[in-house]
Amino acid sequence: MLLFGRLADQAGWRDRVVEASSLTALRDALAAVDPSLAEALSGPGVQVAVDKAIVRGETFLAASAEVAFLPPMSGGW
Amino acid sequence: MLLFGRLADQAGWRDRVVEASSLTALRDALAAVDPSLAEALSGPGVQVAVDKAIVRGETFLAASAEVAFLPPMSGGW
Amino acid sequence: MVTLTSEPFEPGAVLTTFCAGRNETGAVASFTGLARAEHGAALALGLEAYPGFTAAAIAAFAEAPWARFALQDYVLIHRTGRLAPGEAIVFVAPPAGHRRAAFEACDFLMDYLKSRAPFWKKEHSPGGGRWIEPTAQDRTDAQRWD
Amino acid sequence: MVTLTSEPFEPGAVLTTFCAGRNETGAVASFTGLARAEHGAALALGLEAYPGFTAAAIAAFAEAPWARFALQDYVLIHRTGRLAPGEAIVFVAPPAGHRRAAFEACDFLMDYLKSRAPFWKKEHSPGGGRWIEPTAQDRTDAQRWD
Repeated sequence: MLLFGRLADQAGWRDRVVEASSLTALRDALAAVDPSLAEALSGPGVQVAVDKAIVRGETFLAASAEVAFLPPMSGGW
Repeated sequence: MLLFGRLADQAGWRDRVVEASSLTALRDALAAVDPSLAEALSGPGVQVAVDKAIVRGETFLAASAEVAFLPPMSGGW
Repeated sequence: MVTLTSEPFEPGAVLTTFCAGRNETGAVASFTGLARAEHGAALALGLEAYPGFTAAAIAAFAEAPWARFALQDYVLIHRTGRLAPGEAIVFVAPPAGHRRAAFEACDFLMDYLKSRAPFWKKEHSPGGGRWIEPTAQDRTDAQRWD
Repeated sequence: MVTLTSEPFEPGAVLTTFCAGRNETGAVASFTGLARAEHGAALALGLEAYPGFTAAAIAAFAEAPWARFALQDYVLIHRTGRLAPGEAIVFVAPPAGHRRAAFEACDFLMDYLKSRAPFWKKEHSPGGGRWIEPTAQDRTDAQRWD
């Protein structure tokens, strides 16, 4: 899974392999080790992409799925 | 005196020395040798510049004055 | 054509390449965004993109001006990584048969890039780093086009 | 800074020079006008200027956007003489702290250059040469700003 922007700063990492068969299971696994991060990942405006496509709500995850947590996008320049 | 754009094409020249002490005298001198050019110089939208400043109406001309007849400006590009 | 690059780039060189051989274009509007020093308040700008996601999202968005403004094509280059003041952040050039369309297309793309494109932006000042989120003005500008 | 040149020039090189060292500018809008081939109908474009008069008139006009759009400065280069299709006719770049101002200033200057600047323009086609005078649309565009 991938973290961007302030979420990565908060976690202290940006890229990690986590075993989970669904988004809910992934969030639960994170909450067990870093509850405040898990809370931030559910915060307002945070979107989730699975294999580079935005998903809303629950979804099952394939073994090699890439899950990214995206804080509100700032735009570029 | 200088001619630009279609006025120069019509006259067949762009730059000529003419003896005249006023704009009226200059127009009269031109009319004597090329009446259709003199008419075009008085046509709609044609402006006159003396020493690179637009003038309206009659004006006296110093010996070294540069008189330019400017057809309607097309803008550039 | 959307390109993200983590290396500095030269907008003038991009414009030269883009204009070469254009016998029927007539007008190329362009916009260059440069990182600002803010008179010492900004040491650097950090721009994070999601590889494989950010460029695709921008390209998908830029399809709209193509239809809306009858663009022939466009070039769009955006920096990522850490930028020093004065470095180019973005260069956008949409050509158009007529200039008003070129300006509007450029403005349209810049509003999107400024406020909604998937980047995460961090301002590095003498007091530390701060992640930026879109301002109300940015959202208003983008909504002009909806 | 207004420059007339009878030699071909490269807009990208002008942009590069103009952007160099700009740590507080933020935004540079630009507009490049290129001669069009009109699919064979245009062999060349002739642009006549009045030396000492044309550049001064453009510079005097360009003072207005400075006040109106809070421009820092600008570059404006315009070709004269005989241009082949694809060659640059004009390059204008007004920088501005904010992009909307930069676009509007660019648009403002282009309307003037297109319709009212003291040039005389001749289109050379396979059928001969023809002097161009401003169109009604050109005058309407320029009047938007009055």
